[in-house]
Amino acid sequence: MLRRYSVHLSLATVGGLIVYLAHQEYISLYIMSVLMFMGVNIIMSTSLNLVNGYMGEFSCGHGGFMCVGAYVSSLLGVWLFAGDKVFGAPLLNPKYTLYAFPLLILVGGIAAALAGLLVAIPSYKTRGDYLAIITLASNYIIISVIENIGAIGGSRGFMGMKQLINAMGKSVDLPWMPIWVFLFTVFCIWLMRRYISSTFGKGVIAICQDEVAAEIMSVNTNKIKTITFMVSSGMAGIAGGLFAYILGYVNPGSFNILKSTEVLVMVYLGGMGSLSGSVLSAILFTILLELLRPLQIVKWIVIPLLLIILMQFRPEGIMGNRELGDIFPKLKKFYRFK
Amino acid sequence: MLLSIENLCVKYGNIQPLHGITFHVNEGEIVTLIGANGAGKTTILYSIARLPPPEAPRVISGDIVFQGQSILQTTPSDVVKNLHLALSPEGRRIFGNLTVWENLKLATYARAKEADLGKEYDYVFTLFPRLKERRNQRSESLSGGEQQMLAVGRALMTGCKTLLLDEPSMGLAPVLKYELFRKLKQLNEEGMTILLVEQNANLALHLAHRGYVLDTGTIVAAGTSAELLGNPEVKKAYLGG
Amino acid sequence: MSIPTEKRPVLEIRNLTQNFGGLRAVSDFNIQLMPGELSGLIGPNGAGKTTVFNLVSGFYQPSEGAILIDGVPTGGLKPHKVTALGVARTFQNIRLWNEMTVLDNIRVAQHYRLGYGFFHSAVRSKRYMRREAEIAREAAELLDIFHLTQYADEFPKNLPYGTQRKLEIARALSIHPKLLLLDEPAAGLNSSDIQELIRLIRWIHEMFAVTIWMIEHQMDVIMQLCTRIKVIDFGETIAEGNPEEICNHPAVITAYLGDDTI
Amino acid sequence: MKRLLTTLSISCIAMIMAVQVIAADTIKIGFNLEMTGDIPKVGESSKFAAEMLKADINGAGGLEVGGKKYKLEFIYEDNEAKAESAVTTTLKLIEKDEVLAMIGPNSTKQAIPAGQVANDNEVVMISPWSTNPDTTFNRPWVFRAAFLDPFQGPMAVNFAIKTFKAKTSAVLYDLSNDYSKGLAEIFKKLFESKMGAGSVLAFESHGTKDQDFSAQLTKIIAAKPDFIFLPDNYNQVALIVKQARQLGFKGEFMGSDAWGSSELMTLCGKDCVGLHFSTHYAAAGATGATKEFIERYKAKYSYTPDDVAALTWDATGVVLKAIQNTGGLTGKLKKDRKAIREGMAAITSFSGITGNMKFNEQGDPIKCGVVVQITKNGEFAFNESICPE
Amino acid sequence: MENLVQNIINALQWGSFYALIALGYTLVYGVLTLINFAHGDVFMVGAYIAFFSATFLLTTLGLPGWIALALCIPVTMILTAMVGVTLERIAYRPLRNKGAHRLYVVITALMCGLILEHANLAIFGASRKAFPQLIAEHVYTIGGVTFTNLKIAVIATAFLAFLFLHWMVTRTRVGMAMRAISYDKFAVPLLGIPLDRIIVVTFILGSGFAGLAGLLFAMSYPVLEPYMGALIGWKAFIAAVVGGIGDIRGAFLGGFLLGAVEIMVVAFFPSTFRDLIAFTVLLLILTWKPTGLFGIAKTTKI
Repeated sequence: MLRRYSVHLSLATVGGLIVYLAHQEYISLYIMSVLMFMGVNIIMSTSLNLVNGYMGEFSCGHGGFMCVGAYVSSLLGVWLFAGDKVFGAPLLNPKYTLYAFPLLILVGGIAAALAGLLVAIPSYKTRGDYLAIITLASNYIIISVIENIGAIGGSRGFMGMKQLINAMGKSVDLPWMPIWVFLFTVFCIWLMRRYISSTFGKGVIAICQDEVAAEIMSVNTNKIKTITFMVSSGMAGIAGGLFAYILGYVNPGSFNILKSTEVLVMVYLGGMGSLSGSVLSAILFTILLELLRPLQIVKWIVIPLLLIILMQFRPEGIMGNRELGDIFPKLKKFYRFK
Repeated sequence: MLLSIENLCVKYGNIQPLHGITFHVNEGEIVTLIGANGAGKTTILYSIARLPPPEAPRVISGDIVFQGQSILQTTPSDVVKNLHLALSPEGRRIFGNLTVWENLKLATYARAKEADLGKEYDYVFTLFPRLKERRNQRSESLSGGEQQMLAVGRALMTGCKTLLLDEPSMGLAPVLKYELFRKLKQLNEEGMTILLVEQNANLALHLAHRGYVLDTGTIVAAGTSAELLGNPEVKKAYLGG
Repeated sequence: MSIPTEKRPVLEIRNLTQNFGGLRAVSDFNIQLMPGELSGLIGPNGAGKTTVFNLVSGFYQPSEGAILIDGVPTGGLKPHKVTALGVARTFQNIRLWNEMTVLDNIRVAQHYRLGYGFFHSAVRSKRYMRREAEIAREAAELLDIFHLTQYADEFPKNLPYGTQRKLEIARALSIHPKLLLLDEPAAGLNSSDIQELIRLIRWIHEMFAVTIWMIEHQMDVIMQLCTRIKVIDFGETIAEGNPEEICNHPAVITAYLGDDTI
Repeated sequence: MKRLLTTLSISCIAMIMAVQVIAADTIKIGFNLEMTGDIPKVGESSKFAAEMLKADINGAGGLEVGGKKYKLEFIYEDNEAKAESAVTTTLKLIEKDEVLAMIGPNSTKQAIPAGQVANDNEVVMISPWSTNPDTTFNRPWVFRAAFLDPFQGPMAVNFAIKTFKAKTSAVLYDLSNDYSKGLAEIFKKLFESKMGAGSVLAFESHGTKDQDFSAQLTKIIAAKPDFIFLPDNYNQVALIVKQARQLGFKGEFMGSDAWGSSELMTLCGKDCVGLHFSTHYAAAGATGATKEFIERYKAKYSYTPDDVAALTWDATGVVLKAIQNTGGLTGKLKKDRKAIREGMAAITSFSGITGNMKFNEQGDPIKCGVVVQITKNGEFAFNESICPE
Repeated sequence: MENLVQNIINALQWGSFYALIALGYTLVYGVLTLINFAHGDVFMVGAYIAFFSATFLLTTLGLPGWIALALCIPVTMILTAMVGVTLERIAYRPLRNKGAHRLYVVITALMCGLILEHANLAIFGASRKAFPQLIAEHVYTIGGVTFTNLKIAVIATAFLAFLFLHWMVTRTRVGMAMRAISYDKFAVPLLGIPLDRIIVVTFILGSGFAGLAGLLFAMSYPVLEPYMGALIGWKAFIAAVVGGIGDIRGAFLGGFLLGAVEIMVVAFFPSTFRDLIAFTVLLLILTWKPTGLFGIAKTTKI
């Protein structure tokens, strides 16, 4: 019994501990912010892994969906709960922010999932590098759309999300942002794991390995592709929403190709089709970026160099397509990984 | 002895598909290797053609001797260029995006420029007249039998004197299969040494002079074709019924 | 329709024609397969045999003509819908999902009757749990029948070729088809494997009471198994009949069989 | 093993103590700069100017605060021109490096989120270059050294109408650059209010890393404006002016402070001679401290300082003055930071190399701007000075 | 009307650069199915090599401009080709020989690009370089349409490069070998063709033309910075794919198409919508022809 819930328990402990330490200010805000961005990166890399690793497509415009999520959840949040130059007085009493916040983030996710259709529908006919271009173009298009809407700031960006965070803090005095990031990260991984381990979700892997066989063997490939693209971009949207509230400011320039390639690197560093690999590489990558900060410019020579060298030794990424449970079989006792 | 394989052991990563294979091919012979799928027949051919990994395995012991010299250090392109040994791989592997003519022309890449190639094209075209009809077609559009002929023709255009054939009859309708085997016999009569790997053991043994039977990386029987065809053990295990 | 069920053909193809660009791959093809039949389709390479199979399984949409599965026309249906009607097939060159366990290979083929979607898989609803348990049980049973249980957690790529063929047939049968299409099941098998395959197909035919239609180059297999054979060349039917008739049909001999002296 | 551990821990403690000992006598100021990413040049200029200032003061024995001399320690952090990176960098500077105040980030994209963090953590931040009102708006702890777009826009309009006798104009700006976009919009509004609707004949945009502007310019030239307003970074200005000349445009250009780099002339050459732009200071013909700064900078880094360098110099100067205004540091971080905030507010007038400034209640400087003309020698010669009404 | 002609000239010039860079993408992709994401940065390195050799020839040796240019072209092409080959040799080939998934090679290429950019930034500093004027520029105006000698030269060079590469790929045995590798790498050594040497030739050609593009680009847009290759590289990649990646004609046409779309959108719509409209058009083209204009769908044989 204890074993069955061991993972839940340990997650709760870790989460509780982080919140407690943050609340007591044992963890500095700096470490906290790095941890929060780490959470965002974990969501980004696992969600992209769903498309690039599990489904075997090559999507390289993930930043665009993050952008949609970030804008939708912050616009909605500010419109409903905060006074703003654009929207005027808040529609609802800010004290309800705490309850509405997860919904705001989820709405951002849903909006990004709908934007994911932009890529999903062409993917019925196109594959591989042609699809890569479609994702890339959609990234450009999304950014261009936002830059053209002057009302929400265009390239000046949009802000005011801080008021919501403050409102939450007023309701219950806890460091809310770390809590939400932690919860949503766990939620996204949990959702993905369930999806991928169901017979329904295994259709994704079947598409990756042989799309023709999958279709002939009764897998509705178009439906699965649509759902997978939507789940993946939806999670990117959730990550985007969190990102926007952590920063308190969004700007279309933050979600350009560079962001997308950063996520790509994390996915392939971790290993295609490995959930634990993606989580691990997002953690490592974030830490590495932070640790090497004193090197300034040289950092951006050292990091790619490290990655190139790593690829020479492990040309399948850190984990290949295995999970933690395959490497440490003892872990399987506590949790079923597949 | 033209080609002799001496106690060859090879590995793909941690898997060892061949456990000490020894056999030889004399000049002007047709020798066939038969055996179940996964017995290691293709692996032997890849080793002889010296393909680089990941396609081909790593030789861990034993030797491959061609015309009295070990060829373990030879690069695949030199195998073709200097030893005049060509492999027509399993599944034809012709270049579908090139025309028939370009496929043949490409095969002359390693040859000296001054060689009189016109005659050789003619030779291939008389051997396989259907290729001549379709010389300017994209080879993807050829039928399976024509593709197989192109694969053999392409191997011939490298100027080879020894031909390694991997499953040439695979996926061919009977009529084409017999036609192809008749052409192989004709080639052999004109002096070509052939090492043939075949699934269809009956047919292969009817064509070949000698044969070796492989099972999971070792040779389990050897002899002339007549001997093998008459061997009840071989018949039971590999020839069906 | 007024035809009684037991008399209704499992597969009926009427005036099927398929053009690729200017090329006519199949022309005016007709066939009726009655329940329980074991029929063969042969012809030289490039004759359009696999194209017919692709049309039946919905992979191509026919240029002209109609295909009916158990009386239901398949025009406009996507392959997975056609499969759900009860058509399963295997492929010339085995198409298993190589990096998914043998058990999962069978499980994924149950997509047509999963009965749940993304939402259920996420919340692990009661329905999800019930369906997954049923699928797992049935898959295990099927592997047991095919003596593949020992390989359940292996990847197909690591199995012997003959076993892969068997697994592919098992996967096709796991969708409880009315019609099983076998595309060159003996390709790549050696003579002794072929004998086993013939026994296997015969056994499946009886055990699962399925209608089988197969393409095969190995005349042994066709002659031993099929009660009716159709021969096509350049997309056109050149002969039809029982094995004996086919063997002696002059057009078939010129186009397909040839004489077997080397 | 045990001994090794003991040695290690002792040396660790010793190091921490040593750091604290040093810390007692130093003033730490953080620099949050764009050293990689889109605009590495901006970060580099800032860093160079700061280095020069530090060398000056430390060379003179340090900064005197309340009768005690402190050595300056500047900590440069790269924010990669990314918003999220600017936030972590700010937090790192505030918490890990325990800086007393922070200079930068320069670009608005980074300055707005970083300003939020600095304000929440009650640390004085001054952005040398950011011109977006949101950077300092309602943030008592955030200041800036540059003037705002709403001030610079009218400068360009008035100057052009007066000097060029212009009745029509065209604008080409960078859509993804909020500075450029903001200025362009202010200009358009103002010019049309003065010269009538439709007097801005073309209002065209381009992307940040674009190199070809021929289509926009063709459109602009076809509209035949009296001059083109170009609120763009100098590297793009060079390309735009050259291409406009190649397309046969012979009219005037009017620029903004982002033109103000010595590199403009190396990149643009003779095509830019005679053009005007509004900026913080005129390098050519500068006198006093400004002249000295320019000459020393030039000697040290072998190019004329651009506006970012000058503004960083002033921004840092303002912070140092605020520190002096505290009248003595306590060594207690929170208290000192608060004192510095008060010291900033106490600045009534600061005479920097970019002119005299004082801060309004939003933390924005009230200072004069100049319009300069580019001379044949590639110097930026003073043409007119305009002060806020 | 004049405006239209003027914009066509603008589009041709701008498209020429996309085309020249896309040619390099497509060559490497055609042979190895490797998206060489470092290609844009190789182009940047080409521009810098051109800058240093031009400055050296002009100022240190004091040669006249046209001689310097004549020398600059081969020097730039050769040195840039060497950069490309070095990347292939030390980063891509070991991975290929290990049989790594091709996307890992793509990521390695991305990393190589980052290294090139930032090494440049670290070594030469953030200052932008002004490319010296090698030949005097003449502005011609005919019937309200303005163009320069340089523009004509750029367009002509792009066409010549295309013709050369097209000839090379379709007519020579090396070209045939390149196409053969793209179809089936496995069978190539069996015909006595040294695989690695053909791949090196491909990289020489691709990077050499990127170097040429870099030189011409530096002459036309004489402001050099370390990140100059990134955006144009991505866009050229898009152009190559829209044309049908792996096909020389596709890359060439795709390059001009992208150039034309970008210029024409600005010319006839508000320029703020440029990216929006341009990329939507490309998206529609790919939806209409899922494998690009010249791409041939790899027939899935069942």
